[in-house]
Amino acid sequence: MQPLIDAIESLLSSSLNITALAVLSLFCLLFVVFTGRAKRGRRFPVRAIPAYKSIHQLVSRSLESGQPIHVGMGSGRVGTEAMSEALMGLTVFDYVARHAAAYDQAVLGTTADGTILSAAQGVLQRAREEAGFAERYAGNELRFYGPDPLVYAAGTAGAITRDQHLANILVGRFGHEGLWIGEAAQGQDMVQLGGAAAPGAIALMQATLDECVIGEEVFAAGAYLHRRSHLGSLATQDTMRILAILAIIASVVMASLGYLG
Amino acid sequence: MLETPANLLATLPPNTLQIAGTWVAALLTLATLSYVFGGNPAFRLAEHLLVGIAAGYAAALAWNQMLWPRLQLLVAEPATYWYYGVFFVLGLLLLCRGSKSVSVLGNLPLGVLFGTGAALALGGGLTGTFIPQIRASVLSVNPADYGEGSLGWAYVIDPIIVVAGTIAALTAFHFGARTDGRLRALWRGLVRAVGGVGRGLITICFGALFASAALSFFAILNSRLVFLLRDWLKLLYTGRP
Amino acid sequence: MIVCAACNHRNPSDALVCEACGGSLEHFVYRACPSCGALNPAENVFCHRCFDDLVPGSAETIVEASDIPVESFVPSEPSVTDREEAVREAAAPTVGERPTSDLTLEADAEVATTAEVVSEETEPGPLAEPQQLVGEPIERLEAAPSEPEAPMQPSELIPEAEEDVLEGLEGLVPIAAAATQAHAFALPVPPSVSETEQHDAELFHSIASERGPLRDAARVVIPRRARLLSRRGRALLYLLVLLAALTPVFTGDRTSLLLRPRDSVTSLARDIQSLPTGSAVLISFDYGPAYAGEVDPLALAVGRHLAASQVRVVAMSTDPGGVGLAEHLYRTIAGEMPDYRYGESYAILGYLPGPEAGLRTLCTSLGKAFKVDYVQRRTLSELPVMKDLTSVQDFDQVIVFADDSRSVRSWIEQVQSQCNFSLHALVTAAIEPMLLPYQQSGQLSTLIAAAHSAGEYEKASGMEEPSLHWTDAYGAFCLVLLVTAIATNVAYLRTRARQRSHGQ
Amino acid sequence: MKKILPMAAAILCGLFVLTDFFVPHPSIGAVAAVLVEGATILAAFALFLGVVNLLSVHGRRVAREARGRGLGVVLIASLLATLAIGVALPGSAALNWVFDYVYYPLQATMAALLAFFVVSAAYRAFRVRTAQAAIMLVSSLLVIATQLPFGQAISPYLPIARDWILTVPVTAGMRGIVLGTALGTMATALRILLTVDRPYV
Repeated sequence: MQPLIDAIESLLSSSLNITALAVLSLFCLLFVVFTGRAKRGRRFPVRAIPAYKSIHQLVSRSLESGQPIHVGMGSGRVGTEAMSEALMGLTVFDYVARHAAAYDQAVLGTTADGTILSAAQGVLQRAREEAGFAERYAGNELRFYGPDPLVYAAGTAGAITRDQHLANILVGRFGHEGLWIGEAAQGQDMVQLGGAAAPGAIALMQATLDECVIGEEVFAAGAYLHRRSHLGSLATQDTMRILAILAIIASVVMASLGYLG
Repeated sequence: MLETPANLLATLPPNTLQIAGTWVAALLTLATLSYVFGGNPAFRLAEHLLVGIAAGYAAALAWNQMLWPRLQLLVAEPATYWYYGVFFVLGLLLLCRGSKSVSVLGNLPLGVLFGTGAALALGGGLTGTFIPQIRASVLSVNPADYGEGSLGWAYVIDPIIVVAGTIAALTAFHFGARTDGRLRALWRGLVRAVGGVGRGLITICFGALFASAALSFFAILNSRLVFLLRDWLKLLYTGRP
Repeated sequence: MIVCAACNHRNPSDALVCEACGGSLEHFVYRACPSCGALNPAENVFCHRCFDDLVPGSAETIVEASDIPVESFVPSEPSVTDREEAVREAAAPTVGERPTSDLTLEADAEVATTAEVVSEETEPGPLAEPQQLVGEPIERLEAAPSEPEAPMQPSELIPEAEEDVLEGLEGLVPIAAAATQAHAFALPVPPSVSETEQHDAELFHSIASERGPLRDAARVVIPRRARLLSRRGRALLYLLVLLAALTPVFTGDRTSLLLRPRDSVTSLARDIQSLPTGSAVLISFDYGPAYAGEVDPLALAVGRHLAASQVRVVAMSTDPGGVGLAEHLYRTIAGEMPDYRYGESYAILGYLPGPEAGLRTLCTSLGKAFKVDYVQRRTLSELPVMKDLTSVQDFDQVIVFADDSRSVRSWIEQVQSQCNFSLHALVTAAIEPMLLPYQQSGQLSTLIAAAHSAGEYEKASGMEEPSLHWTDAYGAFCLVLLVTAIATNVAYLRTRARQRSHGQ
Repeated sequence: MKKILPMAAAILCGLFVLTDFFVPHPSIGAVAAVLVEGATILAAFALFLGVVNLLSVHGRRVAREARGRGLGVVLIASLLATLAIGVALPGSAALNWVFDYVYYPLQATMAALLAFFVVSAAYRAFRVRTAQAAIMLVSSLLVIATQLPFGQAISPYLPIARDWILTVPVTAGMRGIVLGTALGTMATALRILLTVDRPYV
């Protein structure tokens, strides 16, 4: 009992944690409500993001032409803070791989981290099994180059330029290597799409890629591609965004009037 | 087995290795830089060498720094460090991903990784970024707080730009696009207008980051040329070795 | 059966959302084979694995359809234009009641309508766009269900042959006799071909057998931009960059005389200068070999200054490659100053994995974070340099060299917020803008972009090295970027002018 | 069982680590620290999985393809040699030599290539086709011009102008991106913790 009381006491003693906990509870509540609604098929219209539209089209074209798509999942590591970005790369790969598997076609995924590699191996194997071609799951459709970002860039640029690929999709945690891959594959005349969350990376990637998703848009990959339930999180994010803006405005007004510190 | 060549190397005069190393490094630098003139066998060789060495070096480091010390602790004091044992078993399960038939066993460690990572991302995103950044954007826009008279008005422009800009840039990411009803259409128009301003600010931000990064890369290129000209060819004046 | 992409639950073929997880079934319309369970694209009629029919009844449809020409076939209404309806009409008289197929048809129609519900929007919709596009290959085909597609072809071909044209022709040609006899015919003489015809034929052959560029498929999605930069143009740009970098070799780096230390550089040099002999500084080398070219010169300048001021230095790294760099750097400094010894004047503790959690332990105990040092593998208490240094608070200054803004933020959030000390961040130019807010808030005592600061630091600390600072090169590089900006816009204006004149 | 066990592990680990953020209690902190350390141990194992993948992909290339066989051999040989030296002789002169004279120059030069790439990317990005491109061009050139090493000598206001651009409009834009990213990160993490997303089963 004592540890529990200690815990509650220490919880009450810090002001940041109370704020954080309140924000978290609100976030969770909104998330559960909106995700539930999304699952029940409630519609939530969202603005168009050209890059995701293109991914849809590219996948169809890839199935028609038989040319594989490369999905670069970057260097984020599962088990650390970078997991969220890494997971979005994995989601895009999931989308591409499932389509490729159902049409029994090739796909290429690359990553700079072993944890994403192991997760992606599971995704690809499941996709191949479900399509009925478990025996087609081969180790060389997923490749590890790394763990340094530039090593990843060099390895990946080499791999996608050696074989003909229809498109190069880079989604996940990227740094400057996004520019490296984009420019090295530039002469190859393949469609290049991508996105990252870090401002430093995206500033370079949007200069070199054909189309780009920026910052928060990266985390909407699932909702825009094939996971309806993710629409719930978009609604949650939108609501939280409005609340955050209102909070900023209210605090700025208070601060200007001299009520805050 | 490895000891003998290592001893052999140790008997050589120290300069031999250094000079040989400088030549190897210079040739590899030239091979990599040759990519400027398009892909060629020398670059491909450098690329493959780099991929191999990076993976080998990282794996060796992971073994030396992460796994071996903890394995020793586990063997020495299993009662205290039993949890290392749990993670070693989980790690071995993760290695099962490499084989098609036992791949399922890798799900458990991945579950642990995803759970831990999600909590770190959630907690870090909330307490490390979301709340502190909102707090940082709370600036007074009262000119009286910045100085007397027109001076205050001049200084208050910056916080106004920061606060309004933050709000605009945040609005630029709004996903919802519901347009049914007049009120909603109005709201949508507002979001789009403010978001447009935000997009402009984001682009300014990208421009600045692009320029800074370009400077960074150029500094790296310079350092390689310094290496080639000074350390290898000894063309430039060298103050110190 | 439709399989949920999110949870793999197998739903009935009329489901719109997954029964198990509620995920949408709109985008992944694949059917599971009833006999082997393999997933198939929605338009498949037969399983691509076991060749069983996917939609119950479709096999019979096809068998019966193939029978159509044999029985006298009643052509369907000629007025029917709609493909789906034609299919239904064609199938109805021959196959009869087929509740299952109708069911799928309706279900599919419903899928299509829900897709439209989401997409009805003034602006090119949300998931709307995807649906229209992905819908092309998968869902549209589904809306005109694949199942009755097979009977369709005969029904389209046959109506014209209302009677069997081959009827009564059996035995007309004595095949057996013809086969056993030698051919009495000579090959027909090819008609004489005019040159034009020959040319046309060759042209046709070349067009027909030409292999189209493969990537055109992708370029339909994103229209091929006129290639902005030709191979030669690119080579020219690269050559300019190379020349810019080599400028100081030709010019003798004259502008370095203009180099004046910025305020931040001066203040750091002053801070270090004012440290009393024997005080201690913790340096974290949080950068890898990739960015070492930029950070190393500054790190070397600071390291020399610290060594000259007889300050104890303890080095560590949160980047796996950083330890090697620190060691290399300190080997250089120790080589220059014979009195500067490992263990007495400086020590390298090693690599600290897991930035967030690892850094937090520094506040409590250095010995917990680093069991032994990196070079001599001794416990920290055995090293003379570590005297009275147990946690990060015991250091007079902390300097972080970094190539990743995250690692500096971890230092601020995990370490500096817990235990107070002055933190100097010396980072790559690329990440400097991201850290400026922390300098403004006072969390960072100094923030310096490394790029060309090494020379400035040497000037500020009064330990100038007689070497090139490469400042001319930076100026030339700025010029190259300016030239690039002008060149691309001139090229753009010219192409536009050309297009306009073509248009007229 | 195949699914439930990993899910339970994810939720349980997540809860412990998350609680540590809000309830600063030593015992919870200890469990969370073990989990975070465990994640790095698992990442080390995952790295070996990556090495195995690299060896098998290139081993296959060596065995089956005529093209690039030599390069595959180079890759495998360099990997195994570095691994062997690194494991058998940690901190040795041989390992330092490989780091200083092979690994370091290769990686640094790969990064140096970015200086070329950034210019050819600029050729594309600086083309004023849209208002956005114009803004990008102006802000890039402003920052480049103001960060010249001898800028201070030209005018003492140049560094001040640079600081203003970077601390006012750029900070505003960046804060917007960072706040949005935080929202996205949190939503993504919640999807894992509430098992809406299960990439691991």
